Amino acid sequence: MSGTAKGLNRQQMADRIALEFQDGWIVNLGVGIPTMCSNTDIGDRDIIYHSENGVIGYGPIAPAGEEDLNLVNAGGQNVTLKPGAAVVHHADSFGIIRGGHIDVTVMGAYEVARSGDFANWKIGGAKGGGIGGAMDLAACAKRVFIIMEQTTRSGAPRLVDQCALPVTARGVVKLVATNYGLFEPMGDGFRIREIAPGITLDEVHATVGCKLMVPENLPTVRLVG
Amino acid sequence: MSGTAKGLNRQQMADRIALEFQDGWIVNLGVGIPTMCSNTDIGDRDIIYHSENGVIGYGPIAPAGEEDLNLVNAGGQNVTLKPGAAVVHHADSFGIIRGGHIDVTVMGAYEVARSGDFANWKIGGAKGGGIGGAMDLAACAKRVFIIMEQTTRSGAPRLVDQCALPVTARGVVKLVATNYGLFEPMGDGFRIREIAPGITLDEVHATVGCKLMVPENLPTVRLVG
Amino acid sequence: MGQSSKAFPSFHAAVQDIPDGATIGFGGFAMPGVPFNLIKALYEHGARQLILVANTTGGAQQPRMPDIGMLVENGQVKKVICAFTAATRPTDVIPFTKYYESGEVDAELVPQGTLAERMRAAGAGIPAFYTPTAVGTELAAGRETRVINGREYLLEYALPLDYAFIRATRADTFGNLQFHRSQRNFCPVMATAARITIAEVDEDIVPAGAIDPDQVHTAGIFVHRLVKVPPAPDGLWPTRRQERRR
Amino acid sequence: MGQSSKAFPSFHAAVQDIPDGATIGFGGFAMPGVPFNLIKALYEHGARQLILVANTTGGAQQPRMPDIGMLVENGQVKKVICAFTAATRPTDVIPFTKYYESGEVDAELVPQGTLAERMRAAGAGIPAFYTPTAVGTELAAGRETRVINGREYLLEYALPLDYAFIRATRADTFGNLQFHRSQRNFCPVMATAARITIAEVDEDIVPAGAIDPDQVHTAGIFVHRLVKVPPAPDGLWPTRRQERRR
Repeated sequence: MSGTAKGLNRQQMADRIALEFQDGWIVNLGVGIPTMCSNTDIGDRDIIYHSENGVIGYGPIAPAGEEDLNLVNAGGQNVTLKPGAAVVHHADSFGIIRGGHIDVTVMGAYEVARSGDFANWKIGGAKGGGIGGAMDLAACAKRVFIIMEQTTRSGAPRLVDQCALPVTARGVVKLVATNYGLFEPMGDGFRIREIAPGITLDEVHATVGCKLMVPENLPTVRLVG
Repeated sequence: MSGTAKGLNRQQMADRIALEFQDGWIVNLGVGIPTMCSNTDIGDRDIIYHSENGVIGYGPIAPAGEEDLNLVNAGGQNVTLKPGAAVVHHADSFGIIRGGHIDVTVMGAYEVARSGDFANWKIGGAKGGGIGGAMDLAACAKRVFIIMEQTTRSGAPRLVDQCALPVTARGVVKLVATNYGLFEPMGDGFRIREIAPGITLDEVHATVGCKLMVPENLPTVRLVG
Repeated sequence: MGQSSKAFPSFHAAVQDIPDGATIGFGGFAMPGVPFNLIKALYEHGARQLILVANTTGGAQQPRMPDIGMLVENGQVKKVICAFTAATRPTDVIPFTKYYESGEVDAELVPQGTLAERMRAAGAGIPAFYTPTAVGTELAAGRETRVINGREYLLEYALPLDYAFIRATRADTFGNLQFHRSQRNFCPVMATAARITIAEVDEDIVPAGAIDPDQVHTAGIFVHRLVKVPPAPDGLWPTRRQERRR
Repeated sequence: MGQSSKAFPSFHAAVQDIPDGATIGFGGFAMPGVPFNLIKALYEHGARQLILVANTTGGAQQPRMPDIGMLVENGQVKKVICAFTAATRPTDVIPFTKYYESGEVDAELVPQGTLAERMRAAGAGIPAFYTPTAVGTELAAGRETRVINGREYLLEYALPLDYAFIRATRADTFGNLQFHRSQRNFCPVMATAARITIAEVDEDIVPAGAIDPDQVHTAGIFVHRLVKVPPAPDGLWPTRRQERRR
């Protein structure tokens, strides 16, 4: 995804999603922009970060020179542990996921459909794919939140009628943050909940690939800091 | 079972079964007489005793006054641990059992059929039963050995054509030690491998409820100590 | 994490919201891991029509400690799901038998490994699985089986719990638990299967961070309420087993 | 127990009986838990037509350490079973892709949780189970599903291994293992699924009894061969990750 996109930057998209996290939630952050949610200051809300490799309660990235080389998050970054952390093995870690114990999973995506389907594991024409833990998380977390650019590099919508790429799970996405704003799949289309500063409603309409519902009073995206 | 039975006493039955254990075997001993197998001196063979509650590598009963009240075997007796012991939870413990990692399970029984079926969880006319871990162990251990008296208190055979009581598992018993000797279910009958001192072949024939195969040279039961 | 402790001031406070009809799992195998104090509190609380899951119905050992048989005798139980619904030795008699045979209380008899695995499945999001256990027995009569690689297996379903009552040796404020030796048994499995897990704890509750993350047996995300067991005689503790006279 | 140590004198000695066609699981998630030294020994050993199970095919991280992609490049691999058969980022290229797209090597793509659970099932005697993961996706096309309590689930089968290669921090002579932090990942699961588990170990192997039985992560009954990792440069150790330039 390009760093020159309009509207929200990567950290701001992550910030906006992080503001949704409630005190005590168990949160799984996917590789890439979702990881940035853990940088967001959301006050004294106590968030428990889980990663697929069995770490429950990881904290910030380890300072250079102080890394524990046997401690990584799902993206392979050397992280730290918060007080109260625990480590389990992979089958138990996905037991936590499949068992419905994850309050929210935040992932990147190529496309999200108005039905809540989304695609993020295989690109067009590829023989292989990269599923990782995404299908387990998508099918089983209590909520799936997506962070992605509003359009592809060539300008095609990522908020679409139907996914063209192979889906990761069906009907699961609850919330999407893009550089253009905050969107909810509603079945028959997307509802825009908040619009990014500097983005016009015309620009949003032009970049959503299906019906768009706009509330009478459309707030601007809440930002932190 | 009565202590006044003829032939082998309880410890001798357990001893005979214990002599079958091979170096490095993982052994699960059922409640009652099978527990006594761990008393048998079988030289320097290194046996790993597993109990259903997740203890791998327990040792002798704890001396009075030195019990760890949070450490019991399957019979609820306070045991000790051998060096190299490990504790797992119940689901993992039965993962060990179902996964085929137990070399032999030794149990009591009411009846053993010539097919290798056996019954040990429910008595006639009872509404409830006591299965415990017996069905998992019987279905999944590499070998099932049984220790029981040759007959019921009223003199009826326990080595039978077909089990009259509800079975614990079908076709699994490899070896039976009774006070009369050592028997193997062979499908069409039982083969007696060894006869107890002081027991006559006529007494054996009279107390087996189906075809009995007797080798030309029938050894007396090997005893230890 | 664990800034606000999950510690409750009393066993009574920890069980007071248990509604009639709840499904409750009880850790424990023989004495170790049995939540004696929570059972006693539930007895005093009086919730009824309960469905109780445990290894045994209790009552076979001396001295008798709080067990689910006592809740049966107190008229609180609709059904038990156990690996033993009769005494281990056929010559013994347990209190439960009378209630079961009269039809006053229902029972589901489940092999111990299947019982543990059904709860593990519930906690791990597996709705059903196949097992070789109990194939060809009365317990499999009329039930669905499937041949896989030439062997017959029985279909078993997950067993979720509303509450798990367990006992641990050590807890931190976030609810991370450690068990001593065979105290562990069903406790960690039930904790994953329950919506609400309540642990009675032998030692004083320590601050979050005091337990090595590598040495946590049950992660705090599975544990919701903690109660420190007071010293005897106010608190109930495992005792030496008395051998039965024969 | 553990009177005769399971320690092997070298990585070479520990892998020398691996036959062509073996199914081998490799622990590890990013750097932690990857048995670099055993992979290197298997590369040198040269067994072919292997079926390899791991989270990824490797090759995406810098500096590159021994990974199963190297075994692929060495012509030793028939098929991989992984949660990633392409790079995590679509713009990256991994060495495996060339061999896969040419048809030289086969691949089975399995969601990570399903991969872990299939090996857990193999170790725990569960031949098959149902999971909600991958329902409605390309991976479920043409496969058996079942509706349980109103939700659709996919049938998945156990995945047994001939060998597991894992890495641990500490081992005793009986093979009891402890892992440090996220070194644990797939390692304990693969150990239960394999007929023969070989562990490379960071620290000197301690006598049986030196590890607290309550704190064993993988029980010695699941571990068959141990090799101490020598200090660098003779032994291979996890390194700091280098951030890719963007």
